Amino acid sequence: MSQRGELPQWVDLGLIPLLNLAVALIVAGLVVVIIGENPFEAMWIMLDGAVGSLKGWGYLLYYATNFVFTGLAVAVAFHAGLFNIGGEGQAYMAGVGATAVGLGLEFLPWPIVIPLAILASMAVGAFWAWIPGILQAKRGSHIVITTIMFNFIAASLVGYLINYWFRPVGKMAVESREITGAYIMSFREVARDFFGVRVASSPLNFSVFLAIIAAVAVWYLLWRTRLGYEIRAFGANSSAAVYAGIKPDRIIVITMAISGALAGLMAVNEILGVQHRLVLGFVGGAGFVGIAVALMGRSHPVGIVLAAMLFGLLYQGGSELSFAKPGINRDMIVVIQGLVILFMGALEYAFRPALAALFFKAED
Amino acid sequence: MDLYAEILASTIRMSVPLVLAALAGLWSERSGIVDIGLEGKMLAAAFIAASASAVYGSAWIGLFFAILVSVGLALVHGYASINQRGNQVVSGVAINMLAAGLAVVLGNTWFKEGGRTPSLPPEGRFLPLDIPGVAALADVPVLGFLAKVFLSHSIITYVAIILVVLTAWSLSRTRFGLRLRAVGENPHAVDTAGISVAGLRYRAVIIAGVLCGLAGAFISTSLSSSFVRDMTAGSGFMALAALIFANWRPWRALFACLLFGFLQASGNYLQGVSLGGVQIPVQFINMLPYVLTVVLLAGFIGKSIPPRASGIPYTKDR
Amino acid sequence: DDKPAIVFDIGGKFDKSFNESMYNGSEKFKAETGTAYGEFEIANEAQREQAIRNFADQGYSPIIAAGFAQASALEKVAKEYPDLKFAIVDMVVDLPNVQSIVFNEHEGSYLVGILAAMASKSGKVGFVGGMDIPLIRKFACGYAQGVKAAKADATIFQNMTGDTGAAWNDPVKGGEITKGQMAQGADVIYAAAGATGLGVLQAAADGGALSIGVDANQNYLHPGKVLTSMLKRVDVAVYNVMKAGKEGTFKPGILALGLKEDGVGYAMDEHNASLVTDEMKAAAEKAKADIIAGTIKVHDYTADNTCPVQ
Amino acid sequence: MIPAIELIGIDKRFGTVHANKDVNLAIAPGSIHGIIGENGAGKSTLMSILFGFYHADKGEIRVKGKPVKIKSSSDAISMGIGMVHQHFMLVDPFTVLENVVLGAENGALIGPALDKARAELTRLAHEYELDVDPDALVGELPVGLQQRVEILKALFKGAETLILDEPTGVLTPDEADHLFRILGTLRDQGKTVILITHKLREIMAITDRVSVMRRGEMVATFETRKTSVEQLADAMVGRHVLLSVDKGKPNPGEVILDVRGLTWKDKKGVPRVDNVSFTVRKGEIVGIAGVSGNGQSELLDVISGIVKPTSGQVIFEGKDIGIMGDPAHVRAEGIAHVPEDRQHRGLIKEFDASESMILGWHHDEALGHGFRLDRAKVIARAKAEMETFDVRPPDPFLKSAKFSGGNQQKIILAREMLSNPDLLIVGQPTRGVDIGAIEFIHKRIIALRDQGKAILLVSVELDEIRSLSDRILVMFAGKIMGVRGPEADERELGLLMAGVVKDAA
Ligand SMILES: Nc1ncnc2c1ncn2[C@@H]1O[C@H](COP(=O)(O)OP(=O)(O)OP(=O)(O)O)[C@@H](O)[C@H]1O
Ligand SMILES: Nc1ncnc2c1ncn2[C@@H]1O[C@H](COP(=O)(O)OP(=O)(O)OP(=O)(O)O)[C@@H](O)[C@H]1O
Ligand SMILES: [Mg+2]
Ligand SMILES: [Mg+2]
Repeated sequence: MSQRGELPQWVDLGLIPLLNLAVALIVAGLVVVIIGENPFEAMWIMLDGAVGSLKGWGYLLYYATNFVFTGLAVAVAFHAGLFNIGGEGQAYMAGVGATAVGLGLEFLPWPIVIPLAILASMAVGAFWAWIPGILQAKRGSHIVITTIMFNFIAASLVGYLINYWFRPVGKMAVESREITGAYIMSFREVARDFFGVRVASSPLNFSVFLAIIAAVAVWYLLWRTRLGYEIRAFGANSSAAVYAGIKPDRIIVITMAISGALAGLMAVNEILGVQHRLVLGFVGGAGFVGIAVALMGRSHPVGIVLAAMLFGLLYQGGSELSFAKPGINRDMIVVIQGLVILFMGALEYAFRPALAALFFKAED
Repeated sequence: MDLYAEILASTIRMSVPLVLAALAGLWSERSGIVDIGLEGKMLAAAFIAASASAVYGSAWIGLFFAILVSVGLALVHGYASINQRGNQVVSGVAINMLAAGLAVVLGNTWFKEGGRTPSLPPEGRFLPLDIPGVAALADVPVLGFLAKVFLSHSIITYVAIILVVLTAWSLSRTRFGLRLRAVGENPHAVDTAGISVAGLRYRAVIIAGVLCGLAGAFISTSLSSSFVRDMTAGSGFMALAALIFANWRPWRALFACLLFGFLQASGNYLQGVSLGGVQIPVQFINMLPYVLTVVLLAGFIGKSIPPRASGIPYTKDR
Repeated sequence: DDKPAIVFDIGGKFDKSFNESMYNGSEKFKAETGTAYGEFEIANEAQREQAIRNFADQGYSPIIAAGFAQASALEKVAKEYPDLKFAIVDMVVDLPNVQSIVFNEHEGSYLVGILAAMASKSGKVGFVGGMDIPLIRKFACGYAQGVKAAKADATIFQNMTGDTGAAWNDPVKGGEITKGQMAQGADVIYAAAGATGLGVLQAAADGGALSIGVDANQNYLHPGKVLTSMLKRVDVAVYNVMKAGKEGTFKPGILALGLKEDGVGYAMDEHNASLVTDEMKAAAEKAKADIIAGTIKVHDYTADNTCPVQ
Repeated sequence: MIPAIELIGIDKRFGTVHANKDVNLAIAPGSIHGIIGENGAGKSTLMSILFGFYHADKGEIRVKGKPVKIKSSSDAISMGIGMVHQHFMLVDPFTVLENVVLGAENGALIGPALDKARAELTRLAHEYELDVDPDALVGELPVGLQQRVEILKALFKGAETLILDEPTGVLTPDEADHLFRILGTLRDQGKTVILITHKLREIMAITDRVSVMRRGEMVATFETRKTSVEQLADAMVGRHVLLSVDKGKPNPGEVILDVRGLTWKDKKGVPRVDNVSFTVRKGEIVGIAGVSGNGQSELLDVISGIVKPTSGQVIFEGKDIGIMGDPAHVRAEGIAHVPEDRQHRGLIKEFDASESMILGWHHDEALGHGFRLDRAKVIARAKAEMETFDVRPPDPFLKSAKFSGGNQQKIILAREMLSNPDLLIVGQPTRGVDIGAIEFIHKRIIALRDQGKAILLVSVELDEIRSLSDRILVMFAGKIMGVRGPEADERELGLLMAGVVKDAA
């Protein structure tokens, strides 16, 4: 009999991802066992640390903000059938844009500087993705390889820029001068300065709204505009797209630029919202987490927001775990991340045949 | 003069992991399996080699386990790419993360040194070979120079060179090589010739695992005397870049790796050094291999053409 | 009763150098007082603030930040928690609740420079720094002055490992640089490079040269092959801060520790006894006395970002 | 005599497609056996089963009377079966020798095998006129020579029975003649040849026996001597219920489309559309008949702007639209296009029906202002179009993939025909569509004509061409072989489609 039956949507979009996630977590649990800790206790510490307090939530959402941006960046490209591994480098470069505006226009009032800094982040991020895009479109250079190369180039370039341009003379730490004029306030500061209340400290800041706006904007772009239609059509079936008069080159370049701009927004949260200065390596792997987030969120903004929060939970919970258990360090999160990408990405359909068999048996 | 010899010797040392990893990528990609996970396999191997060597006090045992683990990861990639027809890039990215995380997590548990492994005693390392008579050459003008450059290396270095020869030879001369090249270009042709596509690809992936194992062990037990986090520092990707540079050919890969190794070696000596009062930004030397690769990929200095079927999961229907 | 906490920097508490030395100080405090302390190892650059903040939230005090790189993060958190006490090593943070502990590394480096010059047969010595920052240049400059003081015609090779945090944790590169310096004739090499220094010491030992360790006493790593170590008593500093916190004698402000305060020095033990002759020791001790007395002035690179000798 | 190959009760499904239905076939040794049938009749599937590439769901295979299990191609090869596939199975960057040796290396090193193959190739070249430079890179050879390499591969592996799947589809007549001489020699040497082709002329010229497949079934087998092109054409086309299309007289107006000397060459420089000229008038249906693969698809691609012509002009309402090479512009000029391949081009399977229903027309201002695409309007349009064209189920939210083939086709037709085009280009409008729907579609096409629109129709279904067209062009090997009226008889057209010009036949 035919094995290729259709599974209902809730299985494909709900059950399978959950199952894959569960398997990833079980394997992660095994790792915890191997290192001699109790996985249930570890799980509890993580959960409690992330959602058991306001502070935990603050951190969770702060991390999630980053991941929403990088996740959306990967997802937009996915919709056009492009795999942008360069979010890390794009966000890193964007940080230079944000800082340059933040420091350079210090004399202007913040309502002018902040939007400009946000635009600069997006523009630089977009530029850093646009080059691989145009190379793919015009020269056929494979975007996966070029974006990886661009991550490395960005790492060196930003290192150079901080060291030779941004670092004040005599300063030891490789970082720029502090942006004192315009930065994005954290909720904590707002509560303290305007309401005189102390709230749990966390770096959560107004960028989180930018993340929500970005998610809605991406949804709107993809499903409510002609350009989004073209992007999705090209990604789903490029020969149908060509038939429809959609120009592949144009879509590749534009989509990559949009993707890079979204990745660039991550720098807004991190630099304008938290660090207030250009810090070496501030992206800290968020670009790669974006891949996992996009895979988990099935490239849909709602899914991405949820997946980003899950990763925010893992990150914050993981920090708490490493505080509570010196035996477990934060790299455990990287392990979980790798497992999630493996099971939800590369082994996406490993359980599908078995599930389908089960499902159709039940139906008979 | 001695410095030049040393920079050339250093070039060779820095190239060895690149060469081995590039060969690994070559085998895998010539069979049609894209391998972004070279970095992860090397890192895992570097960690395991240093760990096992620290525990058992033998570099060879370290190497053995390094290869074992690297092949294990390679099989995961093979299963995802060959059986599950998953996205090979995604699988590679996952393996890189898994290795980076696990190495530190396990290292921390086993040795409690923040993810570092203990320093290895001499018998736990692959030290430069003690070739009889070489020491006597040291002061002979030209021979001394050459000896310093070429005869001051550990056994893995020479193995790597032999492996280049072996790879080139077996790809062009053996049945396995012929079939492997064919399966990377057109798996349908292989299938209709009655040869198992999956079988060939699994073998290629395993070879890649072995080579990454060697590369990793070299980094932690020959170049260094312990494992530290992120020790491979992008060598896997640089090897990939070298492979593209070499158009997936073994000898050219060797030269591309030597070029990149030279850039690394000279970058090492230029860091923080001023020439005529001007600081040289080493970052530009560091990024050169990547920039070159992009320029090459863009076809500005010739066109590099990957094996036609690489990255595409094989299904019978067209 | 407040518990102290410490945040280690990249490299981790077992770097056999700076961080490990601080760790030893904390452990000593724990052993003596029976008070547990909080600790955290930074894994990436963006993590510092959360670590410090986390301890602040839990009410730890004093909270000690290891290393200059944590200055910005510490400054931010310390402002928000005026009731808690903080300390930072290797950097000045000017706040009423922060003690900034800095060391006169140039003085200690000057002494090991004298020893290096006298131990060198080739008249060529090396210096391998970690990250290229003024602090490390300060080590290098003090060292160079010492070398020249002992042997005016000596040659000094000086390399840095990198200019990112990774430079503290790259023994492979440290080893390669060392081999390069040895190839040029250096036979004593001073490493001021955190965990990268392990590669320097290893390469020197492998290649038959002498090395000089840094921060902690690293003589034991390769007995008979490490000439000495430039001690930077961060362990004592950490111990003192923790103790002061416990006893309520914590004092904010800048604390500069030099030869006079025994904050820096060179290490002598059974592992290097055979390497350091009496004559060398005498020269070093004399210099030490002169520096303390003020008759020798060792130039501090960070004062004007220049070095009088090369 | 014991048949060389016997297939008994072979049955094969691909999901919902029943590709082979209880097929029986016996091939006499030392003969050339032809297999003909329409596209999708199941010929390639049947042969792939024999070659071990696919596995039959049911049925038995006998080789020289002995029942055998063919689990993989290597089993087939070891039983002396060789196959030249419809799409070549060659490794382009390999030399001819390497391709020939692949899978027959005979030892761990390839050196000896290469030497042996070189000698063997010389011998075969001699014996069968199969000359080809053993050291040439296969990818650089013209198709005709690539095919020789495929044959050499099979012979080198000791094939006694050689299957050729549409070998002449890609050959020039000269090359085809040469191939047939080779096949004749092979038969004379006692080998058995199975030849799949669409071209009746070839069947008549070379085969001993011929079997006809239709919709997965084996419908008839003839002795070639005792049959005729006409009889075969009838058997192949089948006796469809002749649809009585209610078609009034055409009322052709001025010329709207004028194609002049159009040529399009593929990457290898082979002209796939070869100096084609014709016109279409308003209020007229022009049909292009031909066996698939004779340049019709490429012709449609050029006219619809998907590819730019190598030379020649496409004049539409006085403008040369060919040079634009842009489907969006062509559409904007008033040309609608129903592509031949609905699954891969006509719609996007992952999209909701409503989204597939605006493919190509998504810039229509009526669907939203500026950059916006108003979803309500998209759905409203989809609903209306689905109703007009009786798409079932009329659900604009259903994924396009989930509609049956016939309904997918209606979705595309609705989209293109309701866009009020001046010229409608239609490829294979009723391929795989049920009879009820065929009638419906035909009526809509005629209604469009009667509104004074021009229609260019391509179909491999001769019946369809004949019942719809006001003028019929027959294409073969990229060229227009002739123009006939709708009253032209089926046989005459069939012969033209097979490249046989009447007086030459
Ligand atoms: N691998 C496959 N998966 C699904 N369906 C298939 C597959 N191969 C063939 N089919 C379907 O099986 C049917 C028979 O196809 P087949 O290729 O045997 O036809 P054919 O007679 O060779 O046609 P043509 O003359 O166009 O080559 C078609 O409907 C085709 O779409
Ligand atoms: N690729 C597919 N994915 C999902 N569902 C499919 C697919 N192909 C077919 N179906 C489902 O199977 C049903 C039968 O499809 P099929 O194309 O065989 O119909 P049919 O009987 O040939 O109808 P028609 O005569 O209209 O072509 C469809 O209604 C559709 O829901
Ligand atoms: Mg066929
Ligand atoms: Mg159908």
